[in-house]
Amino acid sequence: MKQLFTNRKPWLFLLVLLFLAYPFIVGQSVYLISIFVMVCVYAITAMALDLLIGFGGQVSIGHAGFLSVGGYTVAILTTKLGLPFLLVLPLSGVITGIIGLLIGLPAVRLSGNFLAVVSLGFGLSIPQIALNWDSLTGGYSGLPLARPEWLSNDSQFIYVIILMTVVIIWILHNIVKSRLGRAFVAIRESEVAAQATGINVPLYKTLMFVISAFFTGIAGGLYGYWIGFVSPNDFSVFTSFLLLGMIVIGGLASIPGAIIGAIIFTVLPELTKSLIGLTNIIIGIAIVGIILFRPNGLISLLEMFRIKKPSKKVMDEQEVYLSDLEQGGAARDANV
Amino acid sequence: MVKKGFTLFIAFMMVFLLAACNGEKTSSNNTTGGKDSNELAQGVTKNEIMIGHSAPQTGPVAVYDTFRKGMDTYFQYINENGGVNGRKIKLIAYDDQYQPTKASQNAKKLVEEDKVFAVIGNQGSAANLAAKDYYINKGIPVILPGTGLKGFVDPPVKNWMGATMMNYEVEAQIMLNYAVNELGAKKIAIAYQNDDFGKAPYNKIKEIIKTYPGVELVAEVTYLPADTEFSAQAQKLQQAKPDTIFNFGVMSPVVNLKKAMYKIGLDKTKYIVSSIAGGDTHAFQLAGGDVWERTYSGGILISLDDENNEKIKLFKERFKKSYPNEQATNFVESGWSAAQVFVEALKRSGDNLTWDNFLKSFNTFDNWDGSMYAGVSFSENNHYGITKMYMTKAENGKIVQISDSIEFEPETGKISLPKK
Amino acid sequence: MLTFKDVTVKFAGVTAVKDLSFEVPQGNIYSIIGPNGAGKTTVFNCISRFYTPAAGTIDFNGKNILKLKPHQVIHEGIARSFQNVELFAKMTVLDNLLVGLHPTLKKNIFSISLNLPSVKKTEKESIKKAYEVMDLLSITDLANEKVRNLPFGYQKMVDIGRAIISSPKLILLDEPVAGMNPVETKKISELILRLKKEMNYTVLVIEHDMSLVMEVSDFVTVMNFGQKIAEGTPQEIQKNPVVIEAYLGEVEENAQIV
Amino acid sequence: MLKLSDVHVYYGHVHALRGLNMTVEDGKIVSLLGGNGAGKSTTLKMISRLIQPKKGSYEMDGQSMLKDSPSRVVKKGIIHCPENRRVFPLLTVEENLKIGAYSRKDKNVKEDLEKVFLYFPRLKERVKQKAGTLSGGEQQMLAIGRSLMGKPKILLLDEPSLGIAPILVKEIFEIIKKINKDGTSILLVEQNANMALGISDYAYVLENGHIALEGHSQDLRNNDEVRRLYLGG
Amino acid sequence: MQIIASGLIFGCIYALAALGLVLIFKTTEVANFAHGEMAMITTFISYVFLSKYGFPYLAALGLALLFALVFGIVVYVLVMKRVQSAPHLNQVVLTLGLFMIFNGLAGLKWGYQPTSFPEAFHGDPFKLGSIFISTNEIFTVGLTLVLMLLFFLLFRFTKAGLGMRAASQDIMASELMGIKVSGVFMGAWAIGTALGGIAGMMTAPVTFLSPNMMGEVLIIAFAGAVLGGFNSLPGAVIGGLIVGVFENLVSYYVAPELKIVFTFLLIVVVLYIRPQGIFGGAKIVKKV
Repeated sequence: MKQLFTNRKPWLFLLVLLFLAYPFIVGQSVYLISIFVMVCVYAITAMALDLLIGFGGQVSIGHAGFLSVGGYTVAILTTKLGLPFLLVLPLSGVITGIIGLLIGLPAVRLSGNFLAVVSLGFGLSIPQIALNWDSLTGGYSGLPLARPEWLSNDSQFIYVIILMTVVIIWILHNIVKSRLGRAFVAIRESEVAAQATGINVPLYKTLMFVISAFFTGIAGGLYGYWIGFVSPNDFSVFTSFLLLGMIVIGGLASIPGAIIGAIIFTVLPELTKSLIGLTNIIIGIAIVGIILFRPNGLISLLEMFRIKKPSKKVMDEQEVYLSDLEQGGAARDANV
Repeated sequence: MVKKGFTLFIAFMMVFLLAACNGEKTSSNNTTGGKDSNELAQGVTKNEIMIGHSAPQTGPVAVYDTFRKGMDTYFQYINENGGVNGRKIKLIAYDDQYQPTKASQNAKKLVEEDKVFAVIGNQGSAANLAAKDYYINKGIPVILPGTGLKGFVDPPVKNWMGATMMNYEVEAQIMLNYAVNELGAKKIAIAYQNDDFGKAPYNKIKEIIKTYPGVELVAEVTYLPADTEFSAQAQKLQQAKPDTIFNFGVMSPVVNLKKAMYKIGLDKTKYIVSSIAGGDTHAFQLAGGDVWERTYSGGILISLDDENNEKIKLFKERFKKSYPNEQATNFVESGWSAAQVFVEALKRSGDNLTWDNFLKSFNTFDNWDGSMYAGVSFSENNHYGITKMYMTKAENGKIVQISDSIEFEPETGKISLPKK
Repeated sequence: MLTFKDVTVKFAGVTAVKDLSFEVPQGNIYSIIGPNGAGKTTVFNCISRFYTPAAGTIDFNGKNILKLKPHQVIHEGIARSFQNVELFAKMTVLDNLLVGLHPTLKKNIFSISLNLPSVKKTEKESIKKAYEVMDLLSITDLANEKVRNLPFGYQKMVDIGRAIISSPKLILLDEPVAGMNPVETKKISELILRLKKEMNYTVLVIEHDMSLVMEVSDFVTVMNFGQKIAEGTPQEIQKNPVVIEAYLGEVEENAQIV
Repeated sequence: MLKLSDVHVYYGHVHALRGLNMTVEDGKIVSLLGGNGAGKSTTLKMISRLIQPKKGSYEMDGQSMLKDSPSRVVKKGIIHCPENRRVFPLLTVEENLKIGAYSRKDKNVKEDLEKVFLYFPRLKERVKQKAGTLSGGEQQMLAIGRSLMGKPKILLLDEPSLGIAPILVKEIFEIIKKINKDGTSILLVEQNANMALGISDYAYVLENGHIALEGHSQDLRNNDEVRRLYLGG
Repeated sequence: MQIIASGLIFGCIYALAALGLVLIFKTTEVANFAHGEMAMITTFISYVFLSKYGFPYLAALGLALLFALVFGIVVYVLVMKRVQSAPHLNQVVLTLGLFMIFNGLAGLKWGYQPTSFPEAFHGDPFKLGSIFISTNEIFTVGLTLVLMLLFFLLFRFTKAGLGMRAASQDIMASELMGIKVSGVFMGAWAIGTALGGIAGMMTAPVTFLSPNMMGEVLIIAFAGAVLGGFNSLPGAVIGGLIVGVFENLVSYYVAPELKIVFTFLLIVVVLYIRPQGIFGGAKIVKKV
């Protein structure tokens, strides 16, 4: 544990440094800043999703829905009620968290593909609801919103985003390293044993949804403020799929992994932009390639540098692979 | 294995460095941007003009990319013939997958990294809305974007010019007017796509139908662009017994509703569909048989069926050359026409190409019919651009023009009655 | 301490346990033996509240535990291990034990999010306690290994460790030595006896390995077809003809070496 | 006759089998003893070709088996009855047994089904029951019966006594003897060293991936070191 | 009545798409999100045979299905085989990656312009009682039911079916019993893809042929399949039909634009009451 900690600290520090230095490096380019902002938005969302899927084992393929909710919350509260920024941003998390609670309640009973479909339905429904609830959401034409005066400049606002991102990384890091995070992983690994060790499984599952939705909501809120406009088209099911891709590509159950995934999936399309019609193919190839050749995600590249002395009593990765192979399909789900 | 991983890691870092380097380049160049109005605008050199385009190339509505192909074909044609004022046109097109986020990202890249002179034909209402403020602040000319929402052009914004399609509301007005006055519609039903394509014209019709005495709205049904099953809507329409049915949406659902109505025998009622859905014969193919017959629609471009028209011939010939595997549809033609308008404006701006000159040149368009559009007009107070439309009817597998051009006057909001 | 009174459990019409009554006295090691499918694990699952009996009562220190939810059982001081080890496979040995401490820790989400000193402090204490337990089981050198990479026997150890770390009053051990060879079995026997003597735990064991049962038990209950067929001290049970017939089988030379 | 010589198996960095040499002669019961993690199951997995050795030779009746797939090995008559029974829980007893005969082309499956029921009359009573609902002992019987349906020349048994009541363990060991008498060689991996040495002809003791000791079962039983390390005596 | 009938007919299309999905899932435990795109590519191939080489409909269908079998095998061998034992999420994301590749490639090759695709049987709709129905629709319904029955029987009563069921429960034990698991899985992918191809060819006349033709259909089919329990072939068909009819009812009585919202609400309610789906069968209680 301690070893892990000392290993992780320097490069966490590096990351923060990079974060802070980025605006200076890119100077006045709004384009590069905007890529950076989207990286932050997706990184927060991917981390929140990873908390739910990677750590907690609860599949959600409708997470983009929470992003939309966060964005709309900010837009509605700002334009319709005229609330101040400092109140609206946390509220976007709170309201999305409440929605997460509502989704989490029925989800507690479901697992695997069943949960996937329910969350997919949520992801599909949010844009439809936004489209139809004209009076609140502005329907197809969306809602414009303005940043407060003191943040109207992009190069000022980016520091808010950096600050939020760093704080959220820190909080999520604290959560997953804590007893709470351990309880989430325990639920993922064995619900029966988790219950026997005194973990209130339904409560914790719901809690996971709430926490995940809360931070995703804040990411959505930041997005709304950044673009200055929210619409039903912003986050589709496709975004949810990409988010899934991010956490798997980066490395499941790893906060740095989620960040790496977010960076790749935000930067890659920008690099391939000029190749007409190829963006999706390239992203697809990247996904397939990474999963085939780095099944534990890109984060496993970093872990290679950490030399691991296997204890004599321990089988290594190969065995892991085999013991997975032994676990049959239906048996894996039916928990036989 | 370790080595391979390391190389990957290095590659990953390189990406970052690359991004960083790009950044520095930008920051140093930025100060020398085209602020001085006597100098050429950004993206313009002695022999090249760079212009940008952001639209879906992949994803659910990737079909909009055919618009780019139309533009591209025309620019190739112009470049092969010496360009405009000695400058070749270079089109930089980015994929936004119909997502506002990406559209706004693209806008920033086009303007700051690629330093384009103008953007043309950006598709999608939401995408355009997301990037609107940025373009307006930067002063980049936005030429004929692919959205028919009124808010973009009315009230006019200095650097926002027109749209590639008929304004949704104007189109609705013209069609309702035609239906009532020429086709004798009394009991009207509306089907509309539940997004900008459908709701804007629907709202307009609802608003103005009161001004037509004796005409009533008997049914409204909605659908989503990706819908395929329309029996419920067809049933509802049948029960309302309308004499005219409007349908505002894109081609696939509009055709599918027609098929569903045909199936249950709701075939004699007049069916009027938006111009983006009914503009070309492709609808016949999709609907199959004589399902599509007698469908009314509107057109703002010269009909592709007009085989003898020299412009159409040139277009078809060039397009076949540039994109041999693609079908020349209405949407491709629309891209070609937008490019025509753009090139014409360039020509009219003269050699000293600045944003001001360029934007001012648009005000000289008065019912210009040099492009495929029936008429293009701009003025200080009119940024609609496309103000002329004619009605069409599907007959014997062809789209036939059945009225003269009907004109809309943005200043007064009036529409002229078609001359028979 | 733990009292079963006329407990009956049914699954889809099949009676798994019928009118079972027994009492585990404080500070004893109590064994339940019986053929496969006799309903032994069902008894455990009733105590863990995974199953609810159709009839009867289960009291623990005078409190009706049938009113509890599965996750509340441990708060009463009842911990258990599992027959086919139910560990958190992808977690390290240390983390598995720390999860075992879950019920004793405060879980204020805000102080956790901010990693306040109080959280840090209790976390340090937990880790210290986990190392104590690992020392007890002599698996300290495996602390940072993922349990799924361990051989079955070590997994069993971790499973037992996770049950005892929260200092329960009663420990349920379900086949603690299955898959262990006689030497390893002996080690576990010694451990169980130490738990009783040094820490005064009460232990309820299900086991097929008679060497362990004979060595550690104070009292044995034998079950067959969901019913109690015999009870008594290990020596009595070993000689009971009903038990020999149903469970032990004819005494052969092999068994004598045990 | 099955012969392994100088077999090395690696799991990643871990050297699991380090130059294993062993032979299973026709008609014999051979047992393989060793502590947790000594490499017993690995040996069986290697023989049934679930694992590829890095080095070494593996022959059956003089033919190398190193290139064969698991299903080929089954066809050649080596059948591995895995640890923890591994019956198909959602299939019925009958279906489980039929799976055992999956690789056979002949039509005598029905007869062999009856033969298996002769060994395990209990299975016949539960022929339509889902395997997942059987008790542990019955599942073990089913697992062995399933393996027998493939008409093995050599049967590899991994811990048949795991988690099973003493009386059933005795029954199962009796049946193993019977199976052997009826002409099947058996390679037995067992924690219960007493039982294993009791029924086998020859035995190997594995330590850290190599054979530390071998000999006739009777001799090993009297070996002091074996008694101390594995019999707990 | 017409609403329900039309819903049933369209439900059959969902059911067809769901059948292949469930077949693959039932055997290999992979929820194949690329299923729709593979179906789309198969349909495009049949279209090439139809329009470019002028084959008759049935011949084109046969050739396309042949292609689908090979296509399924190639996808399995090149990609899916290597993640057979990986976590489910990896598999799911992998198929999402394939989805993007196939969709993009089809777009590059054939363009995104929707094209019409012929129906298996032509002919104007006729009236059956108060319901309008066409020959082709009857064909679709019949085909769905026949295929469902066929594969149901295959799973239940043949040796190959037994092997498939065994392999899905315990890969290692199956290998040890002499089942070539990779062969069985390959077969499931081949047949599943071919089933998808059939679904594609039944869908194309309705949604029109384009790289995006299966997107919406597949999502609803997936939902329908899950509603049916996701590992039951009759469940897939029933689930598809329920969703089809329910969608239409919502369209008619509530609001068409909210049908997706309501459909998923229905699924949430059903799954809340029966977490294993309608035909999911009781979960085996874990023995601890």
